[in-house]
Amino acid sequence: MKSTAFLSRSEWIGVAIVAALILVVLPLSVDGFRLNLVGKYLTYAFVALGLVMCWGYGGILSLGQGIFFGLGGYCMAMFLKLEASSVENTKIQSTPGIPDFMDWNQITALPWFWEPFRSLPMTIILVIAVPVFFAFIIGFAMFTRRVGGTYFAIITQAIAAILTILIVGQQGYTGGINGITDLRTLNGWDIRTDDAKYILYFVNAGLLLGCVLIAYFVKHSKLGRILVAMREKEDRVRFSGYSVAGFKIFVFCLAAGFSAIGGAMFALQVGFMSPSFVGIVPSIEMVIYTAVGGRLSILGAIYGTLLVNWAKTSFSESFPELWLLGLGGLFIAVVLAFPNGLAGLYQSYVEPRLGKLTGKKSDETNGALPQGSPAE
Amino acid sequence: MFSDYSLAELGSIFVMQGFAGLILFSVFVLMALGLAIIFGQMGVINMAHGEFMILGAYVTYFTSQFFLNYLPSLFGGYFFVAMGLAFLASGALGMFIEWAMIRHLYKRPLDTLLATWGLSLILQQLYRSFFGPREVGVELPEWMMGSIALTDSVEVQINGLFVMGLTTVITIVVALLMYRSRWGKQVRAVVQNRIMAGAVGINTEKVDRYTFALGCGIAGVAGSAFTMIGSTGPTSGQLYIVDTFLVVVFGGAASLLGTIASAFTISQAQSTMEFFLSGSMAKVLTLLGVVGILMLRPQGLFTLKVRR
Amino acid sequence: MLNVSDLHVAYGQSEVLHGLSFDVKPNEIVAIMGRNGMGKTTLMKSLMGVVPTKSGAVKVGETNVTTMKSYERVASGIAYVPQGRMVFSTMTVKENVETGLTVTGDKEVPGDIYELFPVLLEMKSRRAGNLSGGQQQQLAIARALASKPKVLLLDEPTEGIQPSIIKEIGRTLKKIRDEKGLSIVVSEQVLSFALDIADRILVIENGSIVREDDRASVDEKKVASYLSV
Amino acid sequence: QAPATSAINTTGLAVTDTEVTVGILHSVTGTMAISETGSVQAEKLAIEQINAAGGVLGRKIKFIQEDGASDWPTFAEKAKKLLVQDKVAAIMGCWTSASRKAVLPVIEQYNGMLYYPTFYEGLEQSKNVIYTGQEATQQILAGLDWVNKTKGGKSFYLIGSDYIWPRTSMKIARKHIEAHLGGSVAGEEYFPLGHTQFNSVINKIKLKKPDVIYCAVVGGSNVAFYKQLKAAGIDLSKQTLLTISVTEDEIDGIGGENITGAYACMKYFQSLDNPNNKEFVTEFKKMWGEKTVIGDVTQAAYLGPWLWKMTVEKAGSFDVDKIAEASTDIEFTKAPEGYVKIHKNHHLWSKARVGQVQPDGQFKVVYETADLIEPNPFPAGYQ
Amino acid sequence: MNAAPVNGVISDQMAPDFLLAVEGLTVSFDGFKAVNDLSFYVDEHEIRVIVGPNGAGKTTVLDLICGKTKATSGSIKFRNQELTRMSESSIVKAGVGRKFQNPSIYDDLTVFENLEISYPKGRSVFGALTFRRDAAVKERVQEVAEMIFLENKLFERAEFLSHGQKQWLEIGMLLIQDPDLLMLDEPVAGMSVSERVKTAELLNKIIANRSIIVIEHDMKFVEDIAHKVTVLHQGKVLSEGTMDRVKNDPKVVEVYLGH
Ligand SMILES: Nc1ncnc2c1ncn2[C@@H]1O[C@H](COP(=O)(O)OP(=O)(O)OP(=O)(O)O)[C@@H](O)[C@H]1O
Ligand SMILES: Nc1ncnc2c1ncn2[C@@H]1O[C@H](COP(=O)(O)OP(=O)(O)OP(=O)(O)O)[C@@H](O)[C@H]1O
Ligand SMILES: NC(N)=O
Ligand SMILES: [Mg+2]
Ligand SMILES: [Mg+2]
Repeated sequence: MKSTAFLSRSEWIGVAIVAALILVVLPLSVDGFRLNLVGKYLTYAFVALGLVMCWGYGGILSLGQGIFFGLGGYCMAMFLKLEASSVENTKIQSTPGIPDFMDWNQITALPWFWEPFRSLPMTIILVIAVPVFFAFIIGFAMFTRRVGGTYFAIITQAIAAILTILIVGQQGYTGGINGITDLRTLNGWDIRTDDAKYILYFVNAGLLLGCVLIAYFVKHSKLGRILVAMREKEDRVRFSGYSVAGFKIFVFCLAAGFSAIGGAMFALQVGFMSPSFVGIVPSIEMVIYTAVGGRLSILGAIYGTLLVNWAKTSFSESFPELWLLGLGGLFIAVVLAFPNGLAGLYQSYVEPRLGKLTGKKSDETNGALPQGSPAE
Repeated sequence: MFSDYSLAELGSIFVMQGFAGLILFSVFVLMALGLAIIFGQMGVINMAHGEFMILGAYVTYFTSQFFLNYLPSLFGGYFFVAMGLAFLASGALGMFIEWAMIRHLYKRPLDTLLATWGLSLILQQLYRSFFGPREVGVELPEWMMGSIALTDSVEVQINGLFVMGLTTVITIVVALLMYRSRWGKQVRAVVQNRIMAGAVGINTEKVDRYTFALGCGIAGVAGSAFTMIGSTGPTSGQLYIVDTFLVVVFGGAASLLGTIASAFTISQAQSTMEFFLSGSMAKVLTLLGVVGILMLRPQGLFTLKVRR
Repeated sequence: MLNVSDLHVAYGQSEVLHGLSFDVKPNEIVAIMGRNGMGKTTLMKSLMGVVPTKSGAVKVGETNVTTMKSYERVASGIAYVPQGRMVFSTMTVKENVETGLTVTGDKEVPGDIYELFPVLLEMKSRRAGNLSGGQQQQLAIARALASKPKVLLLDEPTEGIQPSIIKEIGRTLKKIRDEKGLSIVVSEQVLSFALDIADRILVIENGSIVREDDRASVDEKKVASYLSV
Repeated sequence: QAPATSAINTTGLAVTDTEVTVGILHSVTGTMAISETGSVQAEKLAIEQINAAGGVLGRKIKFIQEDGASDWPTFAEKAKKLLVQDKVAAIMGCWTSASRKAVLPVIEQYNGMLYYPTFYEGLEQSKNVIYTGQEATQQILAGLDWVNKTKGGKSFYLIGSDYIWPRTSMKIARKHIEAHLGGSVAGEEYFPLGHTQFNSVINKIKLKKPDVIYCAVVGGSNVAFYKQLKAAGIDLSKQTLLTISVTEDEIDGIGGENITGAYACMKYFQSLDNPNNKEFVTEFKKMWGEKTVIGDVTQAAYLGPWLWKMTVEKAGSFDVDKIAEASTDIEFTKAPEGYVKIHKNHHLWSKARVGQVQPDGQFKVVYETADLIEPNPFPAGYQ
Repeated sequence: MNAAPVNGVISDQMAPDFLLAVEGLTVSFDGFKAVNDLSFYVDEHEIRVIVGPNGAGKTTVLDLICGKTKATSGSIKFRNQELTRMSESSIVKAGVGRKFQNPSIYDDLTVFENLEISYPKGRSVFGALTFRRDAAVKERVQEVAEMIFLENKLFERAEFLSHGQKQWLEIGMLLIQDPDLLMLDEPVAGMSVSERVKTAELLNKIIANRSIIVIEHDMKFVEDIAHKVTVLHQGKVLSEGTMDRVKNDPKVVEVYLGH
């Protein structure tokens, strides 16, 4: 039986294992370069986590999560870029003190919307606020009009395309297709050093675990059950007196917020941001991380992201010309053979045995919910 | 923006842009028809649609090579052969994919998106491995490459006319198939309720397989036609996928007429705006317009209203 | 006409039908009675090939249909009116009926079908999903009849139908039985309707047939007691 | 008798007594694979030739190839991997400016050496990069002068893909046209990468009737652009078109018959008639097949390993600092393009040439500058 | 919950003691008038049964009242609140509950959770996040579960209930909201005889605090529960009154009951 307590015992164990993995095991067992890669992958896990909430639980498939990852990342990158573009660093430019790409594009003064990013506190607020606000606008417009299912998915895809074209097309203001590169310091602290990378890795992992806890909190609240209910029978929820649109907007914004944090951490750890995270391809890939992990499994999102990225990196290192075959095959295999992803595998193979061992039935099984198919 | 041009110029601008819009319209319809069947009718979100188109384009390329090398005298007509072969090749691949993959996913429509995304990666890589990473140049018969001058400043392009004609023919055939034939009825029944369709005597597996194959085959023909105006490379298919889905969705997924209306609206909007704005802005505004209208009419331009 | 022998059906691990055997002769209406969840729908679905048969055999006339797919069974002469109607909701009424023609190859729906259900003719170009519940039920029956079956399976056909039409359906079923020599299997919870139409009544309980009565000799009280516990 | 490893490798690069490892970092998947494949082929050829000739400081070159997958962040990740994990002595890689911009901070931070082969926009100079392609002025000015003088080009219609290189190039072109040629710009347009619908701009060109269409459309869009141009009845033997982005590689996809008559301003064409090139073309085809073509960037990529080898041998060390130092004035007399020399700003001195496309997809060279052009990535007056 | 018009200052002709007043209600689908200038009134504490031929417009009337379908013209006053202009969720909050023709419950949730979700607290996004399953909630769920004969199935997944139990669960989900007007569309369809009897008992029990509108074709069941019967035909009232009166109305026999 399930309680409304914040986390059940087995969930605590699960979170503890993940925490041990990313906070202890990985930092101890892989070298700095690989750890930095893991850190980068974990920033995608924020997006996957958001998708678990919004797609797995809420039944809202967004193919545009890159929008929010990107906006969060760009907000952070704008701050870092401004810091890197001090008058001193940019004295060879015709207008010193503005980012280099602006100078290349004959812009002679910092555009107004860059101004807030001179302040770190303001930037931290905007990293979350801008994407969430954007998600709110999209969500409000779509969900109150009852756009859902595949339609929503395709529309988010279109919005991702729009944003990409805008960023690429307005390169004087955004850095265009190159993105915002060569980020160096955060309030004077060099983020490119190996020490900084270690610290950022742990900050990132800590934030991710924080988001995991938030996700669990939401899942176990009544709101979590309403989400499941909504995915099943939207009309029934509506006729139980709930504003369905409101709940959808909330979970969409939540997912956007998570993604934005991921994006910001990405910019910090990798040292640049580019439109190639905003578009359709990365957005779909992130959905795939979620599917591989198990769309209903909060922790699965993390494992799925790590697995796919690990596969991608090692396939592409070993077979630079053929790795797409392996990756494509992996996606197909997951969808066809393990529709509930890693979490499904765990539930059908590992857990029963664990159950036998401990003689107790754990309650993570509600992750084994049959697929809601939220499409029309 | 208008002040740059004289009145006479504006006149020919509109004629020429209208014609350019019509070509774009045909292109959109051609791209979208296959998907209108696969996605609109069957509900399969086929992210590999572009790769099926490119298969058609490659087939066209190889046919042209074959004719150049072995039947140069018949080169002028090779394109028709190529289109037929493109249809068969993409259709056959579609049939195989339906059997291997899609049929297991009818109960999980959103999962088709993920699986076909994987498929598109695989196809791209296969094309790259077998046909090389570079784009191939498809040589066209000379008669297709010219244009007919109507007035001094207004010319119509023969391949544009050809695409328009082709689109018209294919659209009519598809419309007849879907709305006038017994087959179309069976397709729609199967899509609505696979189990019940079987229980009224429809061989659902066959219907599914051939419908999917038909959609893919049309994609192949579209790809074949696109060699006249676009590039043929392993990743060229990716360029079309968002536009194609938007056209189908904007039209109202289940409606063929909607697909056509939406292709018309989008193409005219885009080609007119492209003339006065930059290419990027025209695209952004068109997409924004589409998204905006979809908010107002969430089920697209043409919808079947059925009570829930 | 329909011959069922030792039919076992299971959903995954759990067996729901435990070896049913019965015959339905041409020109006969058999009512399957039983409370909720006793396996009536499961029986219908397995006869139709919608759920797989675990063991046992089903024959239509001389044809063994046990391993056939649904559509092949339709071709062998079974037609099915499911519980919950399952009309093709975005297709018009006319098109819905015409889907029944798949196996006969006819171009036109036999006129007598619309005679049986005049409301369908009236609404023939309306989307089936927009019909009222009862209208959809009539449509489902019409669709089944369009395939000119030898055996007609009806799963609780009176659910949601107005009393006068229930009576009408009863008359109709008897009429088509007589005119077309049909075998009809109808599942029911409502005794009065079953008594009205059936030549024979089978009572199913927990997946087994527990009682069989000819209409002439039916013990109403006994049957009723099975239906209300 | 190769020098001792400890003496020539003081910074822990992957150099052994018999081997030295370099990285090849290009896209072999994704949209850019079309263009970058040639570069990979050229680099592999150069490495093979160098090894056959005894290697570098007596060490055979071994390469590790990574796929940038047409994705800039992946380039950065792989560059870092090559430097940090594999400790490669140099990287031959990148094609688009975007990928270079992504890789540059990594190369500088970990003090690597990058040989970058593509004609690019300039505005950059790094101790850690050798630019073996042209910067903007080397490609643009000579071509414009030529078209102005021989074709009487006064009004220009500028078309490009929408990113930094075309925009910067067009900026320089416009300055040159307006300030030095006394000409005018009839229109300037940019299209998203991968754009395939050019009917509108073609209509505009027809109305404006410019003397010259000046083009910097990259990748697959070219195919659409030239086919549509031809279909619209614009005959390139009558309408002058000068491009800075179409090489033999792109023509492969466009089809020679669709672009016959167009002019391109490059530093290298496969058809260059000199002994170096004859040998290069023969060797290249021997290795990669009779049907392969060689474009400007492919040749520039071929220069990378050779220039590196000569620099290492001049410096007598694999250390990056020493190589960066020693690069200035390195000459390569066997370059297929003729002769090149590294400027102290790490770009190459090279000639500019104009070729006209023939129906078979090859260029006929119609003009070349008399002298090598000095590279100037920060051209005054063109900013 | 909401202010009933008790002060006697009634300006329109509607009598104040009606819980629900439907007047001149019309809805047309592409020209077809499914409900046509319909008027009827429901009292407090009344069980009203609506019968009528298939396609008479019964379900559509319920759709209109609960806001699922928007009226073309006419008014629906619930305690003097005009419902035609309110959103679905605010109609529910005003005290109107609706059960659908096919049981509409959350298969993936337990009976307890199904009822808890319908508990009328924590309906806003923030409220739902902070909602606690306290003693009052548990007590209320228990109470309702007993009413609907499911007290032993509280922790079973709803998917595994029998058809009749699902129907009851849905009724329970409405009851827990304590609505003033409960609307049930064919609640006993597919129920066994004994379940029908129990359902009738249930309805007669819960009527103390509310009014109920039931649509049903089972005359036996109608007889068991109806205070008053409205017969709809082609979107209009054909006949209205006690069961006895209606049953013997020749018009009703003609179009509905049959000979
Ligand atoms: N898809 C399924 N998976 C597992 N068990 C099922 C499934 N469908 C039905 N059952 C079980 O099989 C048994 C028989 O169900 P069935 O639907 O055949 O009953 P029925 O007699 O038709 O009842 P009703 O009168 O409610 O229609 C029930 O216990 C039911 O729970
Ligand atoms: N959206 C719609 N479009 C067109 N016609 C509709 C629509 N909704 C309902 N109708 C028609 O309105 C009429 C009334 O339908 P309704 O469902 O209200 O009937 P009902 O009285 O509930 O019948 P039943 O007892 O069979 O359930 C029917 O003729 C139906 O076809
Ligand atoms: N450097 C280029 N052409 O992107
Ligand atoms: Mg049943
Ligand atoms: Mg109804």
